[in-house]
Amino acid sequence: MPAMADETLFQLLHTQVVAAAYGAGRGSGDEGLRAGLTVLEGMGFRVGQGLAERLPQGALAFREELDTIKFLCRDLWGAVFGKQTDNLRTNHQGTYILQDNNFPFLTQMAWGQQYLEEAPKFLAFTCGLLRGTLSSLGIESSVTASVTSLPACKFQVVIQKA
Amino acid sequence: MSRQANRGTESKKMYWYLPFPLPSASLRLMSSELFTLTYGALVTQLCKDYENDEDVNKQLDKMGYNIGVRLIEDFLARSNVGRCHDFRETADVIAKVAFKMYLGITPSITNWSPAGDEFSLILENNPLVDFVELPDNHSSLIYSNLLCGVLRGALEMVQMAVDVKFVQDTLKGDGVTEIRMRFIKRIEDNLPAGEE
Amino acid sequence: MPHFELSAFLMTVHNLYLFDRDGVCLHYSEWHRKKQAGIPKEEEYKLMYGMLFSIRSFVSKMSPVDMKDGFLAFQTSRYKLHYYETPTGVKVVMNTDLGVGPIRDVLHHIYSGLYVELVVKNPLCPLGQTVQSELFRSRLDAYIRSLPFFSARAG
Amino acid sequence: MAIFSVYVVNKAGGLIYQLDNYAPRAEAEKTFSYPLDLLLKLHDERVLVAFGQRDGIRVGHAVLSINGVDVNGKYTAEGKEVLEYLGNPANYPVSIRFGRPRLTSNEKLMLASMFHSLFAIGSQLSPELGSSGIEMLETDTFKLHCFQTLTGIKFVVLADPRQGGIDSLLRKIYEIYSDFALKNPFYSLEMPIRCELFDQNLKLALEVAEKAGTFGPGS
Repeated sequence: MPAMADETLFQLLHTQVVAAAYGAGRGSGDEGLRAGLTVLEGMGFRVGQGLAERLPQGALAFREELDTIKFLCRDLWGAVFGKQTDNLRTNHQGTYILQDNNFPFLTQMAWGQQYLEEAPKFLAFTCGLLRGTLSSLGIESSVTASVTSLPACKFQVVIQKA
Repeated sequence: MSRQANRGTESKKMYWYLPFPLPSASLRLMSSELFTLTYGALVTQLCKDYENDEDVNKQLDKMGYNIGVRLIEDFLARSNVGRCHDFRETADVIAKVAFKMYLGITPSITNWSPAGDEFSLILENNPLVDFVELPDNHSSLIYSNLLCGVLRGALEMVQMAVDVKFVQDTLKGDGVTEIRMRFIKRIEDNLPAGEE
Repeated sequence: MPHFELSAFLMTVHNLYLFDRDGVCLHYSEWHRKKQAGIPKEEEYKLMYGMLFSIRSFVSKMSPVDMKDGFLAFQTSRYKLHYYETPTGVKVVMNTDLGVGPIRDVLHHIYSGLYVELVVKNPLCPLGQTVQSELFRSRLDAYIRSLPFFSARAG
Repeated sequence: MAIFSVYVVNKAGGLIYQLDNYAPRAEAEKTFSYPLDLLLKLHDERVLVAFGQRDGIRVGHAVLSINGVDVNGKYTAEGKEVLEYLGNPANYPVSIRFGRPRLTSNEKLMLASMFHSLFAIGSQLSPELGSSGIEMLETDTFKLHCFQTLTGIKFVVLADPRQGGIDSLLRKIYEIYSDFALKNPFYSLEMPIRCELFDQNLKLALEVAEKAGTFGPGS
């Protein structure tokens, strides 16, 4: 089902955000790649903070860390991607793995291995988004993404204990 | 649920249920602000990467153009708008169909030039600029310049070379935001070189 | 006597070309083709595009009244060429046997449901170049094979 | 129903006969004040509308007359350039008649040879063996039907998309061609056909075909 019109516009903007992260002489090769991912994550972080501030107060009545993560999987994913994550796993020691089998930024790219090495560039912004939203909700974390076969991918959220 | 043997951070599969879904209205709100917030982050990053505002304006226009040349195809696929042969027709389609579809607003069309080759789009509220105050050291930044690039790129793909620029901007203290569009020329699609 | 094959029409799709407004052949695939053009593929694409470009200007001059959709299709004694063009100059060209009627909606779907979704919206597909996306190729192939007038038997 | 025109093209693609049977007039006259809100351009010695559409005036229409006086190609009746004349505010208000430009005989020659080469390419690019050239070409406003004889002469008929009986009309034209052109000792092959009898019989055949009516939906 093709995305809604405004989702398409956001996706095209996201592509330019990715391009901006790798533009402006950030170096080439691995060094450039790392620098680009950091900048992308940083932009996502700011957007995540902004989104969290606009949450209706009711949503912030979470105490449980797990409930906050579930909020990410359902409502944040719903608002940003128009769907929910497909799976959530946790080791109950602060590590959560959110799995999306049809990640919207990847669904138009491939079904399998093509473009695999380029895919991480299209996940970094979302890592920052998750980290930024959590941090506005008072939870510090580090978020990394992995993709082995498009369009599925996983986001690992590791909560930093105070 | 049996505890998994400790296989590193790999955790056992857990069926989770949702305490309560958020009302869909707030979801709509968040997704519309997502675009605004992402755009804000982009502009902020560009202001870091480029010293002067002119370069940022140029980058925003270029990125807008890259979006426009693709967005027009999405627009044509969604709406069965045919080829535009008239600038008044074009203005109506932009304001009443395209803006509504992608930004949820319908700018008004005014200030037609006598020759009918120039008009203005008046935006009461520019969705790109919610919650934004322009820092004073960025006075010559055209914050929403991406929009000009989008319009220019999209119209170029349907054979219309146009000039698009902001002439009024609420961010700069004007009452409304006004985008001036001027028809330059029709781009004839010609045969690639080397054809019979 | 016009050359008129009275044998039962064997519904089939021969091949498909996709061009952009500059004449770049974005994609070509074939399913049942018994006769090649006898020239290298790149020349064939140029010849096809040149023909379509000429037909467009030919029909616009020949038409007795103002046209809306313009050129739709042509047929010879053995095949039918169906044509669909968008305001952005993307051209979808499908050759089928004579028995296939108007298929404008099929060509529109190839444009909006496959090309726009899987090429235009794929950030890693540059515009104006032959499409490399395997997802686009496999989805297009599956779609063509699913068409009611596509028949494997004629292979 | 309507049969718009007939073309006969020889082996080399040369136009040897052409008849306009029915050419609907699509014209619109309007008074304009300065500046003109239509974009005009020069194309093949004529002034055409390049952009802008209103009150029946369409892109591609030509300037036919200014202030009621027919223009002569790209010149006004007084021999001034139309574009210059319409660029000068002093000449306003001005009444201009626009309409679909009639094909000049030169253009008809060019279009006949263009179709001749398109016909051949249609066969060369065929995915099937033993294909003829283009026998029928469809647009939303007309259908072009082409019958090529074994000797390479092409009979081309342009008709309304719903006009029926074109195959039998093409055969009839072939008969008329062999009776009143080929058998005419003063007609040399491949040359333009200027036989009165050919002309008369052809027009008669067109009337018969048009009355035979149509098939498919609509009148």
